[in-house]
Amino acid sequence: MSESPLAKYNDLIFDNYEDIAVRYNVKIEGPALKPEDDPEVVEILPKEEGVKRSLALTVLYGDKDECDAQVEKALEAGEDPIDLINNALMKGMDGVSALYTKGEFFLPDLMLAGDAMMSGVAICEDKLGHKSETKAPVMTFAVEGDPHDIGKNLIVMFLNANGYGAIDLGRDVPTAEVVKQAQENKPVLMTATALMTTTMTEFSKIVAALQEAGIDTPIGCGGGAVRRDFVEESPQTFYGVEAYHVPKLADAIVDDGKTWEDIRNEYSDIVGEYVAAYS
Amino acid sequence: MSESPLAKYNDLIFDNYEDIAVRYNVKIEGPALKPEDDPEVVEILPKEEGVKRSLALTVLYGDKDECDAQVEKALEAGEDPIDLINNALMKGMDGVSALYTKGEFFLPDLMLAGDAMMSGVAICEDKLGHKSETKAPVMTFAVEGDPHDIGKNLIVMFLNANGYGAIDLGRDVPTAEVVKQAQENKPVLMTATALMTTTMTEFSKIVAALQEAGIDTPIGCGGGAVRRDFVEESPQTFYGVEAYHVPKLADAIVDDGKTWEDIRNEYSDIVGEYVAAYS
Amino acid sequence: MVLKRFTKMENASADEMVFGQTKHPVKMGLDQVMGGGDVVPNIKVAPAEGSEESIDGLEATSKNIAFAACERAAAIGLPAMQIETEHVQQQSISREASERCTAVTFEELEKLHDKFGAKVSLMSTVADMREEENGLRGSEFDIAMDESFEACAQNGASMLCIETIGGKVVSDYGISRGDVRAILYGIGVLGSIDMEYMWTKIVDIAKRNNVVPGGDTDCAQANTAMFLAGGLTSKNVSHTIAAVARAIAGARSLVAIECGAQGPTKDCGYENPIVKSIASVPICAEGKNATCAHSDLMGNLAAAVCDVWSNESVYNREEMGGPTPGVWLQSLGCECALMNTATQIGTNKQLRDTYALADKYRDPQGVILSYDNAYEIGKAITAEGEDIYLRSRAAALKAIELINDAVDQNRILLTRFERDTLDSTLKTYEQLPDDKDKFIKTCIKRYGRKVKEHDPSQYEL
Amino acid sequence: MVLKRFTKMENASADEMVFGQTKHPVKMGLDQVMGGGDVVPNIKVAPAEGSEESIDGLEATSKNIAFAACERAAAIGLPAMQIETEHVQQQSISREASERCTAVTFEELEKLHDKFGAKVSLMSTVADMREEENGLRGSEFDIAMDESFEACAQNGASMLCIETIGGKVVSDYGISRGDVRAILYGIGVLGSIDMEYMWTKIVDIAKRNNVVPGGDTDCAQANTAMFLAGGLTSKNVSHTIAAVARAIAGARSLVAIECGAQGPTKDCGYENPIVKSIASVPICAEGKNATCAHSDLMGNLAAAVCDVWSNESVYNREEMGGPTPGVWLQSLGCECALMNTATQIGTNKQLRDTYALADKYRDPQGVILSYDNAYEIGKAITAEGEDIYLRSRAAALKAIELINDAVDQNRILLTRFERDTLDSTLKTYEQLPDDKDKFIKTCIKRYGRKVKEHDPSQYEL
Ligand SMILES: [Zn+2]
Ligand SMILES: [Zn+2]
Ligand SMILES: [Zn+2]
Repeated sequence: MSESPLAKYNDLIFDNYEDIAVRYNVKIEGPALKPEDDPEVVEILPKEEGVKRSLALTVLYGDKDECDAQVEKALEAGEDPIDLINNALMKGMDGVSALYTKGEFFLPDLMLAGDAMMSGVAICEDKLGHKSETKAPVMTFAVEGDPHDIGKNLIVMFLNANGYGAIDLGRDVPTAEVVKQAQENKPVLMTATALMTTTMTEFSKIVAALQEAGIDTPIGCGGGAVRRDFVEESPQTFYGVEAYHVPKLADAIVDDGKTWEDIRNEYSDIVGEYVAAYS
Repeated sequence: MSESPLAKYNDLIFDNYEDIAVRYNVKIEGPALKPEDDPEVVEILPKEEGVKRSLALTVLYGDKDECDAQVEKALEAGEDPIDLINNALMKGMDGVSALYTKGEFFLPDLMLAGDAMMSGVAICEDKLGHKSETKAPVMTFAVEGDPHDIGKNLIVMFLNANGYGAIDLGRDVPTAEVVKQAQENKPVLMTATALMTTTMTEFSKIVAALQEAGIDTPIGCGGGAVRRDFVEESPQTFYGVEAYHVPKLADAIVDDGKTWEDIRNEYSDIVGEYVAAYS
Repeated sequence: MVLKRFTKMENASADEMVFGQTKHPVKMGLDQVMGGGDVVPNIKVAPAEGSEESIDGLEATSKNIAFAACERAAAIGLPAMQIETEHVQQQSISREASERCTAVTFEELEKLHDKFGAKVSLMSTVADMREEENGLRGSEFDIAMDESFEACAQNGASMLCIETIGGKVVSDYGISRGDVRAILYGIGVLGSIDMEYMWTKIVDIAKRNNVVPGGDTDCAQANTAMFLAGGLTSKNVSHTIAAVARAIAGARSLVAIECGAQGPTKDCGYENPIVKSIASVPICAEGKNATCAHSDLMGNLAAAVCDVWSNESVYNREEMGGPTPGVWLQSLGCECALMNTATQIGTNKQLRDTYALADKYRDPQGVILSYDNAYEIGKAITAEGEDIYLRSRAAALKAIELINDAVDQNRILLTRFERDTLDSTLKTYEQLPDDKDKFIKTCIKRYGRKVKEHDPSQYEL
Repeated sequence: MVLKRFTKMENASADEMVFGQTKHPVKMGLDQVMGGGDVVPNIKVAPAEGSEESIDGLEATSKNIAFAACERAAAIGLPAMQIETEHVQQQSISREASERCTAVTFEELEKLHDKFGAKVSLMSTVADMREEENGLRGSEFDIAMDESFEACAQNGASMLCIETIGGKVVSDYGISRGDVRAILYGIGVLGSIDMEYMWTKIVDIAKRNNVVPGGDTDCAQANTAMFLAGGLTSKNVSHTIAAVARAIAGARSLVAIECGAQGPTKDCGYENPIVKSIASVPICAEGKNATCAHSDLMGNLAAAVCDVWSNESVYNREEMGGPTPGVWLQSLGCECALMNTATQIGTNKQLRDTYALADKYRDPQGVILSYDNAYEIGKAITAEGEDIYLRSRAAALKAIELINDAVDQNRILLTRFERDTLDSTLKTYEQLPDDKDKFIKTCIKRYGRKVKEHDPSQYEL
């Protein structure tokens, strides 16, 4: 490697690089802990050694292959599939969510754990012969004309991880399809995402079509170029700030009967953090 | 004077300063003309040598003292004050407006000419014993809480220069006062100016108070931090972009019966230029 | 009170002036030093429309702005930041509003400091609500402002600032008519006298409360000239007269320092390089990262010798890139990082000169505010330092000379309007009396008549 | 078509790279040269909400944006500017919309040129509307895009650009799960193959119509990683993986040039310094003056070797400082003036280095995009230049090495997450086969199953 033209500055810059930029992420990092030793996670995971704790740990570590194998084995050994879902797989996922929320876990941890959990649930459901209970159905889609769906995929993952039944319509979804699926699935909440100024205008069209069909389900709208003030020009909507807020917003609807108007007024309280756009 | 630390760059920079900044104002400047020789002004000013042409020229040159003296002399000599106003003083001012519009004259030319013209008119009115006719009354003010009035002063000057009777309420004007004066003066148009985000909110309060009093005069709102979208949240208003647009907007109301809604829709056409905020 | 007027330069040469460095650094806030080596970003966001309806609303908008700014500072690794709260009238008029808005803003800054170790401070700028016709001294507004300063100082403000409006009614008249005598009287004499009144009080409040007395700006006067002068294609105020007004503003804004203010002075004081050349106090400045608020012709030049770098003002709303407090703080923070890197690796003087030359000949205003010429104007001011009138006139004459030199050396071309107004300004100023009282007497006679709001008694004249 | 792959560097050393200068300048528009000495501002504004409802609306918003930008350019004396029209779907889907929006924008630029002599050009970027599951090749959208390119080229576009999305479905999967094999396959292999398909067509259209084939960006992939990685305090994607994805993007985005594109490449291609190091074509970049659109950790560094300087995107609306096209153009124009001044007075390399060092150690992404390290990655790419897979992997391995060097030399500290993901990425990449076909075969098997939209036949695989 040839010498960098920047090398001549080496002696000058490194002693005081903190006057230029501070790597706060490194600066505030706490001591390393095994995920299962985190005090909050300790409370969540099955404490007793055995199949359920072991299964929860495979989700915590996002190990889908191992998770699948352990689920199969447990079912063969006569474990109750509902019990495995609720007291092993979901517990592992709750631990993941807790670690993500406090900043110890990252997106890939969450995605891989979600993949493992969903796969384990599917095997249990096979055994059951029907779908397991979810808290409620929530419908997700990226609006017509918008090919971007990574944000929507995050929402799906957070919903599943929190016990909601995510009905994912995909991306570039026509308004008519949204209405049809809403009629069929009767979701308690929908999320519409858009990345561009000219696709966020779909929100108002969707609201109009839903109202014509007599559907008043709250719609959380968000994504790249989306602004709260624009979203709120349409009734029935609220502005969604972060993907991980969605399950909390769904809880507010399901558990506390909150309306879209309540959500607009109480967003920060509902998601449990100060949100600049909503304060 | 000590040598500038920048002197060492002198040889390097001046040959190609146009790659850094171009003084377009200098670059596109046309040949110098005496103002009265401008082809458009030639058409406006009284052509015949004599007291009226001479008086118009004192306005064109913004020479208030000379203007006053000539008006006094002309009145003593038996000239008709109305004739002097309409065919001498106002013609000079029309010439000034034409030169300002085409970019040959600048604000001080306009202000000094306006001072001269208004002073000449006042002397004529003294002689008449009453106010001279104006096209129509227009009311101007800076809203309550706003001590900035230079923009409003420009509007007053443009209105007077164009034959409107400007009723200037001054700055920091309470809403109640606006209503009272509007009732008394029955203006065809009002202009409200504000410099700050938190004083532009006065616009909607003024509109509400006027509506309660049954006054539906259009209100042009503008100034420093004012945005079109904010202004247009209130009925009866439009967003004023430049002070010199105001007489043209008044003409549209007086001559063509335009409403505030028309002005919102046709702003660029009315002022005769492409206006980004209104296109 | 007898002021210690500046009669010599704190900088031995123009070359001693550079961004981030002063001979009189100022400690403030939590671990922050201004003018002590690093340039610090200063973010300022206008309260949202409607928030002024209630104190709750003002407090909420203050928290919202501070939260968004602090969040971004942490996200991008800014070592230091300052928030400026520039009061709207509804904040300054109410002691409670001043208290609560200040406290909630400082609380967010404190969290940023405590969690991440960022260096932070809060600049509190009280609105000058006074109107000359209703009394500059002892009026209700004047008293409310004193209260507001106290309230800020006791609730988290690191420093106190103001944009005083003394002389504005006269200078406005002069600016719109090209009457340069009115400009000299309004800015150089009336502005300076009013600043002495206000700053004596502010320095006292700051000292009693152990916070820093910051500085002023000739926003009300020289910025009116600059904004009306506008871009190259604008046809309102002459850019050469705007330049002369700015030079006079240098003599005026210095008064805050003479009263005991320590800086940083206010961002929109484009005359700050002149003040810094004389007093070597930290200055705040704004330019290419303040286009949200206004357009000027000195976007880079304004950074050349700044110590704090500001966005001037912006609506509090969402951009695609996030809330505006974060968006504009990031632009500012990047520019500060560039300057601070330059300081560390020794390219700071080259960067300073590159900033200056990028705009020095774009417009006559750039000619006189380039730090080398600002230094010359500073020398002209200190040579007559004891007399507010003579030093203001000296600043103006030096500015005219510097512009004419640049023209003679073929570095800048003027339009006819700029040329004519500069020539007539020179002629007018050369013919003025050398005696302050004589000048004032003529002006009172002239502008007492022409400017109906002007009340000489408000200046003890 | 057999491409001429880059197997050696056009720049003899990293030090030859500097903003504004390239070995292959490109003439375009009216009197404009990119990469020929001066850096040019590139302003880009999103069509107003609702304008997409009709072609009239799209044309009106285009005119509005161009008018406001041109007016500001004249007002502040910008010698040169470029407008970029980045199509929304409604513009690219309709030949008429493409024609009219292009024509009306160019008309405003032409007026600016004719009245003032400003150097101007128009970058037209067609929206990549294709979806892998519905066909990347020969689908309706693909054909509409060809038409749109033609329409732009024939109605005033100075250059043609696109942000191709080939491989995105796989890289998205990889980015959100930290699956670095998917990232290498999605960006390095699929992205490169799709670019070859698209750029062969675009270069052909450009040549037939006598306009410049510009360039691409890995917006769809590496920017997804960068945006999800977010700020220092974000907890989504690893910043070391984002850095590795960016290095791979360098190998990918080079394909446009290999197909005959001449630059400037697209602003949001943060991999552009790597492309420039290899091909010495002009590049467009964005950073501290694009905070309106997004937040990144390389606000200054991105300017170090740019030739065109962009704001990325902004809502078309009013600020206190005027309409956003003017507001952001002015910030950009100031930065360009700074760079161009530096070039004239010979402080350009110092400024370049100051830009680079301001961010080089703020984040691992900065480490590898600092022009000196970008040059090293360029060398790694050209050493394997003939093989899109091997050169992508080489870029990734070099990036890992460069980050590890910086850590070893104590210039940057990594978080545990960054450290762990970097180590595992290295391990994964070291264990990959040296044979492209073998790698592709495994990937098809693996991701054909995991990513339901992925269709290898769209890449002729
Ligand atoms: Zn100000
Ligand atoms: Zn200010
Ligand atoms: Zn992009």
